[in-house]
Amino acid sequence: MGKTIETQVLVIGGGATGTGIARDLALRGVKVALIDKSDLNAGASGANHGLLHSGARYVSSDAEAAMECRSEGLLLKQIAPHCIEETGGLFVAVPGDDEAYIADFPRMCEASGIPCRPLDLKDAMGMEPCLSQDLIAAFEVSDAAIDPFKLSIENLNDALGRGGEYYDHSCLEEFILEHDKIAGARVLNTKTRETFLIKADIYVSATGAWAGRVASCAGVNIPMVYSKGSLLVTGQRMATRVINRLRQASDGDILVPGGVVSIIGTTSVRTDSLDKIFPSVDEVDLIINQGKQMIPALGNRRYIRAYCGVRPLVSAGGDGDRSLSRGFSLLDHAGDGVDNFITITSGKLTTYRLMAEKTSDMVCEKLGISSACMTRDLALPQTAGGKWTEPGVSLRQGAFSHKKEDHTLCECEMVPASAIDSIVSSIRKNSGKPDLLSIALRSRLGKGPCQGSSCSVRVLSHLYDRGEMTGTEGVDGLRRFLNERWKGEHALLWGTSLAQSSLKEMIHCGLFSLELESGE
Amino acid sequence: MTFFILLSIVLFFLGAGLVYRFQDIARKSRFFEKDQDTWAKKIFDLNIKGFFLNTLFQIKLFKAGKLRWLAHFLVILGFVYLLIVHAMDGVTSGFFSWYQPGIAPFRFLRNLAGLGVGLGCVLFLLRRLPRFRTNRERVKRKKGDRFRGTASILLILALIVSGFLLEASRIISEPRFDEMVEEYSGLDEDSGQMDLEAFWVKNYHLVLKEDLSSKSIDYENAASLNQEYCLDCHDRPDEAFISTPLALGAKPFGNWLARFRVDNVFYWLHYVIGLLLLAFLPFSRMFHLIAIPVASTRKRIRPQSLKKNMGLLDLFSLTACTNCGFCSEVCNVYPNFQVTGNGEILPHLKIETVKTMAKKGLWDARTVARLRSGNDDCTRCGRCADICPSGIDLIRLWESADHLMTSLGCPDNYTQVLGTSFEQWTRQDLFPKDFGNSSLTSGLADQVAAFENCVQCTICTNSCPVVAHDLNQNDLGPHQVMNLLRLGEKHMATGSRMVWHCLTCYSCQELCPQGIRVTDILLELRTQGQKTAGQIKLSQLTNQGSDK
Amino acid sequence: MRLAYFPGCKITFFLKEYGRAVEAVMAALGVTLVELPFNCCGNPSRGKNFEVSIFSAIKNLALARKYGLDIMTPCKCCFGQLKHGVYWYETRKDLRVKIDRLLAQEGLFYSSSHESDRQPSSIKHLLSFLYHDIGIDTLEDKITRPLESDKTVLQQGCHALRPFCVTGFDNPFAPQIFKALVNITGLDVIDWSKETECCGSPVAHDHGDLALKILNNKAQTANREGAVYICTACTHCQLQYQGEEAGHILSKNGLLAVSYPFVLGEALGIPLEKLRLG
Amino acid sequence: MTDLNSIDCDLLVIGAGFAGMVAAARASHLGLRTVLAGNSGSLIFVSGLMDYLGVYPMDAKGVLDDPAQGLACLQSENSTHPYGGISHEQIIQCFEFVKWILGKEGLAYHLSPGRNLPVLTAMGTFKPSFMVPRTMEKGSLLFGEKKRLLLIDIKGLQGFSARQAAGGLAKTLDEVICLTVEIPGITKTIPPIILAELFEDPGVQESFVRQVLPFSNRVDIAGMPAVCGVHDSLGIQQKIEKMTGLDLFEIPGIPPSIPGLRLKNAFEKRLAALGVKFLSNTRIKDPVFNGGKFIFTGVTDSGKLSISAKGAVLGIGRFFSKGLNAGRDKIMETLFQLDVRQPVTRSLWHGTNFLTRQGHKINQAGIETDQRFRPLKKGGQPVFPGLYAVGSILAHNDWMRLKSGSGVSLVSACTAVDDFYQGVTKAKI
Repeated sequence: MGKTIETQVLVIGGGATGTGIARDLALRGVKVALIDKSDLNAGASGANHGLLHSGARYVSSDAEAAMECRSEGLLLKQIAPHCIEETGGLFVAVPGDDEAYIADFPRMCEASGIPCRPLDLKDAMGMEPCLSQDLIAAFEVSDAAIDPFKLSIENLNDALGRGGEYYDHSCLEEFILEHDKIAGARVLNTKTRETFLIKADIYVSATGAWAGRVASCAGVNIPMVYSKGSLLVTGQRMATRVINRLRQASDGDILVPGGVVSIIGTTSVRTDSLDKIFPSVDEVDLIINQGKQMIPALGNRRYIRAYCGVRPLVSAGGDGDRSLSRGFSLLDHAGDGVDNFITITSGKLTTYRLMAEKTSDMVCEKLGISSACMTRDLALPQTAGGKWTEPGVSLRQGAFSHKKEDHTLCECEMVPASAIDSIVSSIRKNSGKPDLLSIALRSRLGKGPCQGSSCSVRVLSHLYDRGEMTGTEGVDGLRRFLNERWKGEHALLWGTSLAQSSLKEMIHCGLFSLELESGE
Repeated sequence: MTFFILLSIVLFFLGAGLVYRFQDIARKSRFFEKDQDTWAKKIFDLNIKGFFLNTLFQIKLFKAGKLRWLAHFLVILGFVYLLIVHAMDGVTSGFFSWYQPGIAPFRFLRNLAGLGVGLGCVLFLLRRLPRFRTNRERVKRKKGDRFRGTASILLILALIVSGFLLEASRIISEPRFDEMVEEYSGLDEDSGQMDLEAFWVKNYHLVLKEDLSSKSIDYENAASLNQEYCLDCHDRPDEAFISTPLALGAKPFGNWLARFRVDNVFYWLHYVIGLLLLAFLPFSRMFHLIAIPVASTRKRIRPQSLKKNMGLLDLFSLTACTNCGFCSEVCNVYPNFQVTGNGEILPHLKIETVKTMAKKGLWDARTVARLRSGNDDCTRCGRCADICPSGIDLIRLWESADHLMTSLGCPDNYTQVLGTSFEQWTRQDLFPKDFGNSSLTSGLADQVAAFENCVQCTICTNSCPVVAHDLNQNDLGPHQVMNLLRLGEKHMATGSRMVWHCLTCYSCQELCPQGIRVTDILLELRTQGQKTAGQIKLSQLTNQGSDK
Repeated sequence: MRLAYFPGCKITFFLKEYGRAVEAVMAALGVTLVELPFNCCGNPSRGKNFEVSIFSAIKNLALARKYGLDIMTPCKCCFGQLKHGVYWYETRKDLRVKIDRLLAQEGLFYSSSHESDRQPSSIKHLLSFLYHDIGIDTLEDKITRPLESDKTVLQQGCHALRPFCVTGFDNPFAPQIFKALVNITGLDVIDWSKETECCGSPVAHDHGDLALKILNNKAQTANREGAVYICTACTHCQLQYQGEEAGHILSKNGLLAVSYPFVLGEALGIPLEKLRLG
Repeated sequence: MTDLNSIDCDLLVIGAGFAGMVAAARASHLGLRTVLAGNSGSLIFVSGLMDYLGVYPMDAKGVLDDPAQGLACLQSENSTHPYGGISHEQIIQCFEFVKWILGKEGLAYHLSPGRNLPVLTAMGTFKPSFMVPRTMEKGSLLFGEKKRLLLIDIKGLQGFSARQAAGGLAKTLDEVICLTVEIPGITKTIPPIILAELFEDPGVQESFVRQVLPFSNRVDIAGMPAVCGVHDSLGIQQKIEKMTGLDLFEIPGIPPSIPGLRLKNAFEKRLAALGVKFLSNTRIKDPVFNGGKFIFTGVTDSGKLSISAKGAVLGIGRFFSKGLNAGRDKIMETLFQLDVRQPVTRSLWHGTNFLTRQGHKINQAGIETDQRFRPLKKGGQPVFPGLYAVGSILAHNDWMRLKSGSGVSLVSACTAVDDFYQGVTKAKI
């Protein structure tokens, strides 16, 4: 048995909600520790559109969620403007879409208090030239794009700055249960294979789709339904604004700009597995075929990457997964016989702050602390370590005016060596060990069209030169990194993407023969 | 006496005018060549051959256009003759005792010279009629210039016509005859004046009030009197082949003309016009009569000394320009004008603007920016300098204009780009308006398909001689420029050194395994960057202007 | 044989002797050079105004077509630009319309679809003309005064060589034409690594340091290979090598830049003063 | 193109990659009038190592020491592989031909029949190869008597760290020293080809030697990235060896690859000398086969030209070189629309593990040929008598896993050209 860490609250799960709770509690002066079995945003927080909903998407299915989205969206634009690009959004319909829904849409928006402006079709096409020429309806709403990685990193960094602690690659092994209470959590560091114990007063599971599993460690049953959703990243940014399909939520109906790229999704596929999930070829084709009805260029555009996440939905019966509430579930397990255990799951990225607030309220109530939530007013600080997730960030700093000594290591996303160094030092500060995956999480490394073919090698040799790596760590990490990237690649390899991935395979298998000694 | 006073005044005007013109150049222009060293050198650095060939024989004009040359040659030859032999006859006869304006062959020669000048002027005028102008001359010119030119021609023509009229009217004028008789013979009614009159009526076309036909005339006496008093200075006027027919035509009105002394009117007219011409010479188009010889004597610049010798503007050369437009007709980059419509590309317009700039500096941001752009388009092929009938060393002029603009704060686009900070370059409000919107500028960099296939293999950068030899100064490799395009940062890319230093050697494009037209894209980006650079320059010039 | 002679803008002022050598050589080969009122080939405008550069090129071609003559230029930049002109004219429809309109104003036309008994003129560089039209064997027979077999490196000149797809001049990586043409004059052409690299002329005005660096590198490399001459066949390359500073660098490395027309002229037995002074 | 409106030749080689270059070299060597069309830039991606067969079967543990053994095994169980009908001796002959051709341009290669050489890569891994550039040859001495190694990296050269290459060596060697050499005047990232060109400068060589010299007594052998000059690399290496007294070998890394560039230069020079007409970047289209002859249309930016040829060799590569094009549903061959052997649906193209030893099924896709490398129709008959497909476009050869890429390319190219040559000479008699 390794060391023991004592804290007031242990938050499990480093997604948007988990980091949000950590910050919220830290702001209230509560001592908090955060663990994640891999690293930040490993679940649905890192596998979504990055869309800050105006709420209009839910006006028909879930008016309450729609209103939550509206108010939280407005709030986030105030407190975290550096994570958000205020793009605005369109809702458009094409021939064949439900005309009754279209006709009803403005009224429903009004009912939820969501601003919505009908557009002349010509104007809409002028605003977004990529749109189909066959539009039959268009409305303007106030959607925005949000960078979920930056959001989590900044939330975490603020929490850490206020006395919080973060343990990545720390997997919950078991809860030690004593008299209707959790006495401690046994945690395994999957990198070092060390086990340690965390003792806290309150245990919060913010593990999204894994909420059921974590709860079961405490002997609590949460009936969950898993719905896999896949998204595609285009090679270029296709539109200025968010573009939604004006219909009941379905497949391939939202295109969100993400800095210099666009993201089109999603799908909804019922799944039982949580760990080995990939976007499938069928999903990719489905998204493209649906998406190109609204934006024809999606039919022949180069895609760089596909990814998928699992929507954690607490089962309440019903027909399809999309009709399940996407409003969040905050569960106090006192009723299940575990006093100091809370689960927060489901919900949307847009409402992460609200979820964190409600959860923290419950925690404080249990702890008997009566301090009010501050995240509503206190702006999320911007830190140096968080700036490298934003696509094109190095461009803004002057792509060709940066210091002579600063080498560009990742060509596609123009990540300079100085960025890698600052990320490495922030990981080190947190007593983590940098490898390609953890660096990629905190930067744009490997996220461009080459998907890590040569930037990986350049970054590795840079790390070796800096003495950050020794022995065969590099090549082992490279294998993990390439396989991780591959998850998002293999379903969309045709045309130029296939040419690009052949180059990657030529380098890493053809020459470096990485497959020969891989420890599969 | 009146005449002498008038002449003195006019000569004073002329002298003062010339001094003023040359002073004006020196005083008004801050950019005049004041360097003593170069002056001293230049005095010995004359181009004597150029002076003779170009001033006297107008050899360059001959090459440029035969008809134009003919017109000039006729005018110059005739005028020089008339000026020396006729206008200054007092001086001439002082040197050559045998000279008499009224005897052969001088009468004939004078008429011939007058005819030449007149013909030349007519040719000038004809050429100015729209139907005789060539295509390129329809290029707009400064308004005042055309007027000044025509006015000068008309004035000369008037001088010649009044001269002929004067001569014709004198031939038939009785009062004039009487004055001459009185002055040179002292004859009276008794001593055969009438005989002489009759003799002159018969042989010299004199027109008398009284009819002598009824009188008896002693022609022998008349002939001897004529021999004695007249013949030294007056041959029969018939060889004045223009004035005499004119006189014959005017005979029926002879008495009337005599009564009003129209010959004297013509006399004064002729003199006044002549004096006017003299007085206004420094300010009229005819100034080129003086400026061209000055310009022609300048030593021509040679290719080797082009960069070193770029002192200041040579303003004598500037004033020698007659705006004839030959330079623009042969201009190598005339198509640039056809496409862009920037008149400052054409030498004959450019030189006017340079003149103004020489006086006023960067007086008008827009015009100066256009001049900069036009002068940068020039390839220094030298065809304008070769043809320039005024013998202006135009290559030197363009180079020094370039130099001058740079020193005044209007650099070429390349210098502008390298001197512009990243922040300033990417300021949104400086984007040229038609950036990427016009169908003609929507090129490769606007089409995703043109660069989408780039796999960032860096072969372009590896094969690039600019990257290789300018490693420490260069900012982006070609592959990074392609990547900027993918990232939607076309405008940013247009400001990179890579784009502006590209040697256009096409190594990258030849090698690109994905068939991307890398060099073509770089070149296209540079053309777009030119617009931004121009825009930034213009706004800086405008600000400079408003600061003052 | 009659050809429309396109000297380009460097010969008229900067390189008169280059032009005289070309004229002397052509006269010796019985080729009549016809001077048409050509304008700039458009190359200098490539990086300034795309439309201008293409229009300039096409206007020249239209003029040559009007007189029914093929164009021959001793400059590789002009050669390349005229070729590029054709490519872009055919590729950009909107540009073509504009160019046709401007040409029509002067009674010219270029479009290959235009009804005319005159074929579009073909574009020849001095080297390709000598190699293909005169014929290397014919030319070799006319060599009356072979030169000493001094080691010579070649400066190929980029704009004719690349992109091959546009210029179609020679193998862009291992060019043969120039080598063969120099070899028959008696000079000994040797391989060097900088043969197809740019001479630096395009940045000579704007970024003189870079141009000189390129030149220095070339001079040193040629010197290492033991060369005595650098032979050029492009006015820009020649001008770049014979500038004052460049000449200094070359002579420091025991090199002299010679233009091919001059070399060939000597080998053909044309008197020197005719080549130099005309 | 004034002189190129039409071309008549014996053999048109389509594709200027490695296989195409070998085919053109072989053909012109045999006296055939040969035209080569394609983009040679992609040769800069080849490592310069010439593999024969490094792994067989794909899921075998370890690598093959003797490729002939693997070949025997392959031929006994898999006759569809391009090596299926070719003997070891024939293969060696083809390697020897390529070695000879390249040697003519001063690019020296080394092969030892019956033995694969383990080549150290920049990642610190070993790749089994067969014929290697002489500049890399001494790397194999690490498995022999040379136990003290100096690994050199160069400041400014990205993707190559001596410490990383040394990563796995510490166990087997007595001593590994890492050294970073600085090139005077280089402060920024330097692209590898430009660095290699710098290495031709005697001043740079001397500075390199000065920095290495202090270690020459402590080690037996030194390894450096493959940037030792573009032209005359062996000469430069030997010069440095002489000056330092150390054995030296080059280590291949990520592209752009200098050994690949050397190959490209050597082939281009050789082919030009052999009289091969090279139509760089000319796209070949619309093949017509008529009366025993092919008429192709070559498309350049300046127009079209017609190429008539008695035979054609298709060495147009796979997806990267656009010889094969994959749509969302199907893989197509881009020129003749030949049948492409391929998995039924896209979901079978790739596995979910990138570094799988079994390889991805799409890598087995390609053109099926007879044993003379003539593409086959559905019924198993050659599509055209004079049409051959060579190189990586061939089916049933996951070259990246089998380590057989260049071997299959040069063997198929030589075999195909020989077969065509025999056909032509027979016809003449």
